[in-house]
Amino acid sequence: MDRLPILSIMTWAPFASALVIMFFARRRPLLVRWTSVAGTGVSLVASIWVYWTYDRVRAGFQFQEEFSLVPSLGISYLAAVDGISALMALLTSIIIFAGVFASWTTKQRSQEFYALLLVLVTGVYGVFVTLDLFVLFLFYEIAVLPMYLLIGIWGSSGDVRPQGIFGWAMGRTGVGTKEYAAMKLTLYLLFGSAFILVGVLALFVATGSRTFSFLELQQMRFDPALQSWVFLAFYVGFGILAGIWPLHTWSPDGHASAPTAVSMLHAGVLMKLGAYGVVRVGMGLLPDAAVDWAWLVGTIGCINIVYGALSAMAQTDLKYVIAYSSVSHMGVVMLGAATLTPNGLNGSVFQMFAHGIMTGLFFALVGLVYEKAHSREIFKMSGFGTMMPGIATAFTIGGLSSLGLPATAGFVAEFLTFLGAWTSDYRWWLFPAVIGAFLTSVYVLRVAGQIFWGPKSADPHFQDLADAQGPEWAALGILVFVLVLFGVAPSIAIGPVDTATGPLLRRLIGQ
Amino acid sequence: MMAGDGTLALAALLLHATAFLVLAIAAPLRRLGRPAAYVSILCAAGSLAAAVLSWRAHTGEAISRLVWTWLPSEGQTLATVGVLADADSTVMLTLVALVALLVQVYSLGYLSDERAPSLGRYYAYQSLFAFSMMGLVLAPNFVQLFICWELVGLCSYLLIGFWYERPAAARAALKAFWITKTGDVGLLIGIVLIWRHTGTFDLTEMRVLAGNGAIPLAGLSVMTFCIYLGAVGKSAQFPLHIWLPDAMEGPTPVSALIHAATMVTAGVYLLHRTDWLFALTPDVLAIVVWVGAFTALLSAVLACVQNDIKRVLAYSTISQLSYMMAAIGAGFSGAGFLHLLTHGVFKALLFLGAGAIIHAVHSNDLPDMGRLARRMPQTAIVFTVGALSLAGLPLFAGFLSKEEILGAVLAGGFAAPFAMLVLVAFLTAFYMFRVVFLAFFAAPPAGHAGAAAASGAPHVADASHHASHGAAAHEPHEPPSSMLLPLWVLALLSVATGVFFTVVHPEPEFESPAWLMPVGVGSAVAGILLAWATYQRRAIDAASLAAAFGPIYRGALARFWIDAVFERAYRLALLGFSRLVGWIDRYLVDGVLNVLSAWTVQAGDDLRTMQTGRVQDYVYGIAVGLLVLLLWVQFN
Amino acid sequence: MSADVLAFWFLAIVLVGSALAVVLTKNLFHAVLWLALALTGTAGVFLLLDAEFLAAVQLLLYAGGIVTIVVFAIVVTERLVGERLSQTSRRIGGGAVVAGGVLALLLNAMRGQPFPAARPEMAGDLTRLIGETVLTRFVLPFELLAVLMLAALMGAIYFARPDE
Amino acid sequence: MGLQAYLTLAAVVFCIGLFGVMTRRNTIGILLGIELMLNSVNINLVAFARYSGDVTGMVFTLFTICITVAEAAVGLALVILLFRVRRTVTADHLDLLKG
Repeated sequence: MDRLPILSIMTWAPFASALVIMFFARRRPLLVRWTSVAGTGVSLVASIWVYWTYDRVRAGFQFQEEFSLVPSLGISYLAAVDGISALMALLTSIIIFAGVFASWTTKQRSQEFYALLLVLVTGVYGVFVTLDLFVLFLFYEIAVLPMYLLIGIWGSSGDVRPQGIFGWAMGRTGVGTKEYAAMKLTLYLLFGSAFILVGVLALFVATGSRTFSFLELQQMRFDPALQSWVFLAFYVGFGILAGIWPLHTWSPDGHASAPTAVSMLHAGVLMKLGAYGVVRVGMGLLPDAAVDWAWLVGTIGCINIVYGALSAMAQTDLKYVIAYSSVSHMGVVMLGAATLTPNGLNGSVFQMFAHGIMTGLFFALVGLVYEKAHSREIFKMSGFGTMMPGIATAFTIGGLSSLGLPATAGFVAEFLTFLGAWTSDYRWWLFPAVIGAFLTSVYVLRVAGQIFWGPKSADPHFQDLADAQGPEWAALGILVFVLVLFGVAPSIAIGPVDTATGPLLRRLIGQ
Repeated sequence: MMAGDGTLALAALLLHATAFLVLAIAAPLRRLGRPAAYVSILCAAGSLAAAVLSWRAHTGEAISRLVWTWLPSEGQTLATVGVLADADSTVMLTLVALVALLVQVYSLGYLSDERAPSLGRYYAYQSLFAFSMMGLVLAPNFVQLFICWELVGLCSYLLIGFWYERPAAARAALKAFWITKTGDVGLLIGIVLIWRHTGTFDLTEMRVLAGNGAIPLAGLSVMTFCIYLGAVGKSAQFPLHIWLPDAMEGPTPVSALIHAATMVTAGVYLLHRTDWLFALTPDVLAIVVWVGAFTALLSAVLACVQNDIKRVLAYSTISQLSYMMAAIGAGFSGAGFLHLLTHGVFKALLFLGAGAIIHAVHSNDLPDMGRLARRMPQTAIVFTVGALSLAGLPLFAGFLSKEEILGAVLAGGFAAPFAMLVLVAFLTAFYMFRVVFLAFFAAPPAGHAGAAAASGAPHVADASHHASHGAAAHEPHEPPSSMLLPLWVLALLSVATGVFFTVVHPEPEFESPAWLMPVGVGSAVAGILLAWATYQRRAIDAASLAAAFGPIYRGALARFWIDAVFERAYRLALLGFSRLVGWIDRYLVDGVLNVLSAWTVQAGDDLRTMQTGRVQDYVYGIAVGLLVLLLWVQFN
Repeated sequence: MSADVLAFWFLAIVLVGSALAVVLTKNLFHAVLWLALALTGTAGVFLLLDAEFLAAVQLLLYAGGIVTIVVFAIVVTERLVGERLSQTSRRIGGGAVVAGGVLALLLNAMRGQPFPAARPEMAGDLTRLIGETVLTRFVLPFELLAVLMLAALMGAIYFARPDE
Repeated sequence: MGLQAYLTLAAVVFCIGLFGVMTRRNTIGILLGIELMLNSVNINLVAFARYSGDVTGMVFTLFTICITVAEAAVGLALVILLFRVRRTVTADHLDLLKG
């Protein structure tokens, strides 16, 4: 072997540590945690290494590894990264590394918890680095399925208040319980993956030659009618995971019920899988359809932005606010991609990254607040800033990034998307996008102000709450640092991404 | 030449950034309080020296520009960061550096009771603010300008809410952020639009295009109007002026720096900086004049009825900003910019003076003061200097710049706004000297508690913070030297610039009629006299004076209901609408889904009775299935 | 030739008759004995098909083994329950219709198919052939079969072990 | 005798076994039915093998017989176990899987 299979190391290191945890760390919680840190640390180092050594001049797919799995069907393990997937892998590493620290205090069945989490992460890495559609689909399922157990076992249930016109139905389905959330999320995502599978198989059949390789499929120019419906299938399939309206409702329930690290990983990375799928597979393989359907993708993106922000404003549960803000921000991602402009697409990818970090930060913080105050009811909490200044500061920074304040990563992403929107064929997209950013500032700061700033609460439950401590600082510190670093020096991220979006767009809209 | 290439300006900028980074990262240092303050002040002093040198190096037409790529796109540079140092930006830089340094020194005394970690946090915010403001001033392009624009807004939010345990402060911080953000939405849209229109963010390149007539005029008005919206929010123009009075919940030095001298003038500075662009759209400029004149009048009227000394100054700031806006709208942005500079000096002086008073009497309310001149003569002197400057009397700082503005608006052909501004000049002198007389010279009213309550103006501000230290009953006294020193520096500067401009009249860009100066000075003197007669001599009864302006007086007490309208819009329109959307999401979008799944569950319940659990029933089923299958195969 | 036909018919009548008796007789013990007869009849059919070895296996394992086990089971359960196990049937009509329908359709499917009427000559000894095939081509399944039977044996013992 | 005769015979036995499985109430009776059905399959296998001249079918029959014996042993053990736990050998009473 002439060089290290770095992508495979990155992908499988968490899986290996999951195995170690399952077989060698029974009833040794500290060993479980340090094994997880080691496994994700290896991935983190590998992804940073990949990111730094990625050759920006040469661009294209690099670090390629390939071996055949099922030759008769042309299925092979084909891993390679371009600028976009390198950034996404980096995001995954950062989030999971922080997530391991953020769930340090998990008490119940921590061995299985960490093992499942790490398996899930392997799936996520796999989706980002693999270029064989069949294997990509397998990894996608690996990334989705452990979620059911993670939420169903370690999740938390909220108050169930079924009422209103469909109250009977909500009572019947058990709205608010963690089992409901886990089931809803899983069903939604599997529903989506059915569409994806159909799309992948349709392309496989349409090529005539036996291959699932993205690189080879990319050379094809499929029939426009086929492209059209396959693109829609991919859009719906991956889009569900990206939380497109009106198929987003799994996200608030799922994120609210999930344990901290799972929420972080899910909102931070898994939703990006959806957007990444639309961009990589949908737009990458079906250029004509991507152009034809841009109006739909972008318009739904706009709906997501405004609708998500307004819904977030209406929530009283902290986790729901964050979850709906994810819906809103994923709208920016989809909108940026739909603009089909270099800036918009750069903004879209950057927003995936920025939103991943910031929503990871948010969920880590919500988890901490919940752990200390045992409440997620925004309007019952007040004045926590004096007791937990560190958490308050981190939350405010996350909030500022969320509303697109400059010097945080959120601004760069939104700004690029705005530029893209105004140079696209549908200029009016700019306005919902900007309004969404404004609405975000209203609900985020309102929540931050209510919980952390203002007079100290008189409630006896909320006295003498501790600030974050020990490993929790590691999680917060990493995420805040990244958020600010990429906001101040966005070219770190935009540089490699730009080398990948350019060729993609040239395929889409021609020279 | 070292100083001429922008390096010094950059150094001024980076010194504050260094201070901020040190304080932000080195948490133990920050928590020490005073040492953190010294670090910050040291950097601020260095920054001032660099700024002054840079200013001296950029007189006349000298321009230097340093840029680095910030954001790439398609292998090219999309946006840059750097510094653009020229005569305007370096003099503004000097103003910022000066006021920032003085305020930081002043804060040492003013916040001496603050807990050490809070003090460290305060200085970190101060450094961040100074850095961002300088970045804004030196911005070579719209992107950096917007970035810093937002950052100063952030610092304003953080510093207004510095005493965040107080609900009023927390609320005011939010209000300030949201209202200015409303304007920023316009600015951002404007920047995006103008980028598409001209193909660049860079001010220098855009100016060249504008000079060549290479910017198409179609649609340009919309863009400049959007940019102007940003200025409306930041520089507190009607109807987005409502945040500034509430911003007085912050510590007084903050009000002096951010909400008087520097940040709020960013909008004016922006319009001045891009006056060549606005010159292409006279229709927008007309809006600027009219809104400016109207806001000036509105806020001057409001200033007359305030009992909170800081609110008087806040409304006066709005009024003066509108003055500058009017001049820029009339097409003579130089006049507005000059007023910006002089106003920065004397309004900082007034705020810091007011801070000294509050520090001494532990109250913001005028009725709690009176005859303070005996106890604190130095403060009385410098405050009066500030008031005279604001009134625009000769030999004081505001004199020339105010005349210039009046002349500019007249020369621009705006007669009605001109008349409004003259009225404002009168009102300005009146309300300012109302404060001077009530605070320093007149006897305090007998039952002043009742008077304060009757005024109806909210008067919760940092006085209550000071009062909380339990020293409410002690005698007012002169502030410590760390506070007096900045006051004297600013007072001397006010007089010095005033004398300088009275003697050395600069070449005006326009012809002013000879009667202009007597009218301007006359209205100011009339205002002072009316204040003297009413509040010092009590020859005119203040209550009957108020009664003479019945509806206006009552309207002014209610702040002309503008705040209430915004409050309603927020509560009913925004929150109400969001609840509607939230309901739709939960009960329609998700509800339909739940109905579907409830049906599925129900169907399962109904169908499961088919499962008898008896093995032979299943065999029977299999056999029947086999039968059907065979039938289908054979007879199809 | 005709001996073959005669033997076939004889075996067929025995087989069908005893099978019917298995499913219709009331007495469970008798049913088992009828099953033994049916299995023996099947062994006869194997003989007719030249599969002597299979016929032997059939007699040994089936007729010998299974019948013994079943009888044993009946005895055990009867002893436990303390009464004779008789068995009744239900849904006889429906069952008959379905089973008859399946039979009719199966026969209908076979009708007119070109089944060979003559047997090809098998070279050499069939038993030897079976043995060779089992130990060469199917050696792996054969070994697995051994494992399976061991597992079944252990499973059966485990299930039927006496209560502790 | 042609192949068809054997197949017909096997089909008849198969259907009789099926009938038994469907109608017997006693679990042991059901097992007997199953044995009949398996037996008929064996007849088919051997007949096909013989008429096609390929010994594989017979090998399979060998396997089937062995597996059937294993199945019968386990099945009867289960019956005994069930009987011990539930005190019944009537299949209708064993409906824990009832929906």
